[in-house]
Amino acid sequence: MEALLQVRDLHVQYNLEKAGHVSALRGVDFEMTAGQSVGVLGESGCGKSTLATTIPGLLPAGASITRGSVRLRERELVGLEEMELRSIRGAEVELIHQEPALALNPVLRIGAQIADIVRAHMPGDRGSAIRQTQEMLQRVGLPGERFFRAYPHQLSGGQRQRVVIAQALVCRPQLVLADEPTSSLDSTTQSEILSLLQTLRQEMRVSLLLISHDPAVLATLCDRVLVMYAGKIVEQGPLSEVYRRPRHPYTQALLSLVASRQSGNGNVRLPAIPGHPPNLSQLPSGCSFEPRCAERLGACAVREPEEVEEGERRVRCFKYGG
Amino acid sequence: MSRDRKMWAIAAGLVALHAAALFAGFLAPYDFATQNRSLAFVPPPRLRFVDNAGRVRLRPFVYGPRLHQGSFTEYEEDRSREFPLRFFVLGEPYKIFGVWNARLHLFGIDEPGRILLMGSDGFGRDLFSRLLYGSRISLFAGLLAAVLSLGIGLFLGAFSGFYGGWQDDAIMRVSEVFLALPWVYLLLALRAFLPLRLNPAGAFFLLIGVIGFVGWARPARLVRGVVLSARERAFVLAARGFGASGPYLLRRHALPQTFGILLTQAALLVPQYILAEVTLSFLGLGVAEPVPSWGNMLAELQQYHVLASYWWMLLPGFALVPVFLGYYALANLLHERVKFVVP
Amino acid sequence: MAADGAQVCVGVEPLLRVERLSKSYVHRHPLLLRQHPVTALNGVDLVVGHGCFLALVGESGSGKSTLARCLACLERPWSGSVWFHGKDLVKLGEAELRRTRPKIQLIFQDAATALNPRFSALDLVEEPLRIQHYGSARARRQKALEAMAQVGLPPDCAQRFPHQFSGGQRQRLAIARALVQEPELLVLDEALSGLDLSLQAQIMNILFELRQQHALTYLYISHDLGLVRQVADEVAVMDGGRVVERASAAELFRSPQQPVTQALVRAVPEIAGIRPVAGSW
Amino acid sequence: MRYLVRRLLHAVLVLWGVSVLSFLFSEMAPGDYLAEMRMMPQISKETIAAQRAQYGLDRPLPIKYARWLKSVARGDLGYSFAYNMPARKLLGVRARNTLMLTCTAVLLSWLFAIPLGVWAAHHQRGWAGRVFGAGTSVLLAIPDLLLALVFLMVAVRTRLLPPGGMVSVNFAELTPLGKLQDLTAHMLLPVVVIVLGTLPMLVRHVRAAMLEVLDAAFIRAARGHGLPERWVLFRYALPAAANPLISLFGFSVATLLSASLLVEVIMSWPGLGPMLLEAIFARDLYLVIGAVVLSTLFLVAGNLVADLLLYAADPRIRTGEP
Repeated sequence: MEALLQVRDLHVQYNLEKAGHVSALRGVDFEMTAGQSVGVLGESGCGKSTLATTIPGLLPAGASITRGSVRLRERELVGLEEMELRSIRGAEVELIHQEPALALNPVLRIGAQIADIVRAHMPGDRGSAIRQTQEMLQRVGLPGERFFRAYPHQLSGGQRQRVVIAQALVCRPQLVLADEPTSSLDSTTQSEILSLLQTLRQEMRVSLLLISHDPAVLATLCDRVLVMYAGKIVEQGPLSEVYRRPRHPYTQALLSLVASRQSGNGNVRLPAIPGHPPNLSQLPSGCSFEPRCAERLGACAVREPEEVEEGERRVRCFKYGG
Repeated sequence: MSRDRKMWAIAAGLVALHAAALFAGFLAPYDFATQNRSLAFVPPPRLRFVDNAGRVRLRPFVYGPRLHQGSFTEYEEDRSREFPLRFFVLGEPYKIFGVWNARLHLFGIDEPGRILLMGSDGFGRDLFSRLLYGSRISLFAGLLAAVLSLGIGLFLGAFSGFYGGWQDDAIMRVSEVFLALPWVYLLLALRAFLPLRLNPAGAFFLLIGVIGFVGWARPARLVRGVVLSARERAFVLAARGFGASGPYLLRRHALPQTFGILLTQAALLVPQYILAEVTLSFLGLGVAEPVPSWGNMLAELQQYHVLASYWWMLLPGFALVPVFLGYYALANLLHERVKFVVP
Repeated sequence: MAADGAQVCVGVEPLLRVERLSKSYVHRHPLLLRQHPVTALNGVDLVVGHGCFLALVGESGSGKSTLARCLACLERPWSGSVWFHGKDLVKLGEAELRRTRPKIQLIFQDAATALNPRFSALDLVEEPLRIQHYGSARARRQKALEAMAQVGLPPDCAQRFPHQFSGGQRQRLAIARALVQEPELLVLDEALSGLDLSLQAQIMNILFELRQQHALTYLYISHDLGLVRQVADEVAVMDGGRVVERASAAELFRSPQQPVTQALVRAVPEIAGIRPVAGSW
Repeated sequence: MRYLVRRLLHAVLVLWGVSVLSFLFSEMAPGDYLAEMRMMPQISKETIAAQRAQYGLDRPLPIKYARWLKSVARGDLGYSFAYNMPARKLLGVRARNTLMLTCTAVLLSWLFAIPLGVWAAHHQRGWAGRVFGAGTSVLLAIPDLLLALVFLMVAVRTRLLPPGGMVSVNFAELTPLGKLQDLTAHMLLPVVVIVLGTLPMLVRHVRAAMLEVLDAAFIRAARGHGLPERWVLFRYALPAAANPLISLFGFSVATLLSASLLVEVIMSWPGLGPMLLEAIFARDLYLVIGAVVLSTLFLVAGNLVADLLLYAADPRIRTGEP
């Protein structure tokens, strides 16, 4: 399977008016092959959303890519002209945001907001755009004229997220990035949306980069998982292997938390991770997880570990060399 | 923060303007009412440094005005006598704050010359002095009317926002009626129903009452909006959960939220109310002669001949611009600060 | 606490008993007379035992939040009664109600909006004591600092403002503020759903310690059965404004009876073949 | 439709409220039309009392108000003592002149405000945006009273434009085209002053509304779908900004009406302004009330137009759900 996406040594910095420079991504390296589904696991502030917005070049005004490259099918995206980036967004790469309610224009009909994307990227007249839109709405479970002519405020949270998914997939992009697509939804709606994403992804052979803070959500959809902490990927590999034998102490802690949740042995102390999440503007010199790590070694406080590769798995921890 | 420093600089500028109004007696060379029929409609003099013989003078001086040959309205410079500009001279008596007598003026020239920095009006009165005395009426009428408006607005807005129910509906319907009237029409209508001829003090307080009463609706609705949103906010609900009473919630949680809005509104309302006083006086419904206000000083411009030939009569109007610039800039900075403080 | 949480919640003398509680909201169009009432509570019966950790789950719109506000006496139901220490809270006058409110404290989902942005951390935690005229200023300060320490907030952050705290710390502040009034029942309305897993765990552990030290009773409201399964003694399921099923957490997951419960259980994402690593935390 | 009926009802209610308010204020007035006559010694008490009875001034307030309502229903809009004729004849012509001025001013100021506002929002960061901002704030600081006097003085001294009034002396003999040219020449100055007086405030509000919409999530999403910038600005941002802009329309009509009164007086344009002033000095009670109620009618009509536009532009209002 030929490579689809390669991210090499990606650094992104936010310059905040008062707090000076904050580095959200501090050297991220990973690849994706066509048709693959990769999960990004990390807690708030680890840089996972920044990664999602950096790839299609949708960084907010205050942020900038300071180093590294993002290559989509051998084509370098970093530093690309805005016009060329625009032709890629929507046709090649699509980003699904977290808040379905806010991602839709409140004064435009649903059908129009999908047909616009088709007309922006695909040849053909309005008629074919409308046909494709109706067909796509059908596939996401919003059939018929009623939904085509509906306005966003007339739909429920779950239905709005289905429209956003329709927008993302209507031009059959090669890569869809989904940033916590279901975190604001009800748990039952969430499982419906996740299964919809799974079926459509397989039917349309679209590669998916799914971002979540909940390992269980990734388990249902992803082949590979990247675990992020303080702007770096601390561990990555095939999901089932990583979940069964996690190597990095942070991954172990996260997964044991989820495991104890699932075993349900009732009101006993939870294996919480001590300490506080990292403050990106004042990171320690050594490994950023060192202050909270139960298996810290001497070297951990001195410098950051390099990434050690072994088969399909990589980990960034002195326990395994680095 | 640079924004804060800018804000305090502008505020200091405005305070200086108001202080100039208070010390008008000292700053102005003459009293606002002293007439001099022989010097009617005299243009502003040119401040000179080089005398007839070409010698440069350290102390600037002016020439007195002299009627042009054969005309009763054209003036030219009478080069025969120089009037050097003197500072801290004793001149016409005035009262400081209406209490202490004083005769010291910042500047002046020897008798019989008269320094008319901005020229004179139809009665030969010094426009510069009238401008300073007039600023007392205009600036403080605007200020006090804004305080009155905001007071009513705060009280009614907070009351209807916090207690709601039929009082809320009643107050809001009345405020809609006030807002449905273009403010100048409402201002004139209100003024029309009050006695026309009034002594200066009466006119001043009547103006403040009328202008203040016209504008309470908008601040009331803004305060109501803030109090309503505060009441729904979780921290007010939480405070009720500690057993807090209604008035406590209003005082400690709801009202502090309104201070930002009130400050911004004040900085917006004061210039508008100064303009209201100027408009009323300009139309002859405000402060009447001989007491000067920026409005009635411009009133003479409604006569064609004044417009055609006495351009300096327009100068008092330009005094409004720095005042407006100051207040609007202050309002913008306050608005940004308010948006920033409440996350 | 007994291993099987079930009889803890019902058997022992109940702290709170809710009988046929109902309430509906009426959307009143200003000019139009046609009103379409929305029923939020439709005859809720619920018993909460002393020291029990009862979870109340249901989809959004099932009336959970309305019930929470009625129990915390922040909203008056239309009918039914809430028995607490032998008194029916629904029938109490405003003054007496104000005295009993501190006993039942509500913790909101978004702590950011539940904390007045203009108050410093210490002011926030002290405020309830000031309202209830508790002891001298120094005693109030001492008790507030104590409560903050119990939820893991160091004294040096006493003067900081809410927007200078992280999401997790703000929620701790809200809990400290409730704790300082020595409540008997804490109603947590989705208090942890916005936080990361590790933060949820930290705060849940704090709640456990507080439960042991102060014999607190919890009513945790959520739509996320995954979190509830692991921490609750018993789970009551709400649907359409009524409690439709109640069982111990383990039993509810083993054999959910009602269709809505089955849907909730199915919706919890599972990770097959994962076992807790013998970590040393 | 329910929404529009409701707004119409509300407008009538407000108009009624204004008339009641005016009558209440008139009741408070110590002096009345006959005040001057009383001062003249030669007029006896009896004639004054007879005059009062004839004009119905001695009747209690409710009766006076009822008679006024009847005359409004008849179309007379009350009775003018000074001119001894129904107010409608006087006010009708003046109202038309005022409308001529304000409608053109409203049209022109919105015609300029929207493109300028959108342009300013788009170039927010550039130096052009800052220069534009400084320009508007200076123009904002020049009150329309001063603006009118300056322009009038320039017109008088340069004789380029007619110095005030509505038509020149020989208006009757002119050809229809000549009449139009003459009228436009006279209207040019007042309209320019009114527009310049309200334009800066409008542009600032349009800019603010656009800025708020431009950093909304659905605009980022639209760019994320690769839609051309043209579409993003005019098909997504402007319609969404329509709602706040239209509700601003009512407010702009109010400011324009107020500005036009002053400009009419200064430039002796025979509109409602000078008539109201005259009536005030003559203490012609019903003429004052007639002028005030008419001005409110214009404003309320302006608000109704705004509601109509809002109903058409914003589907959330059209479909009734909040």
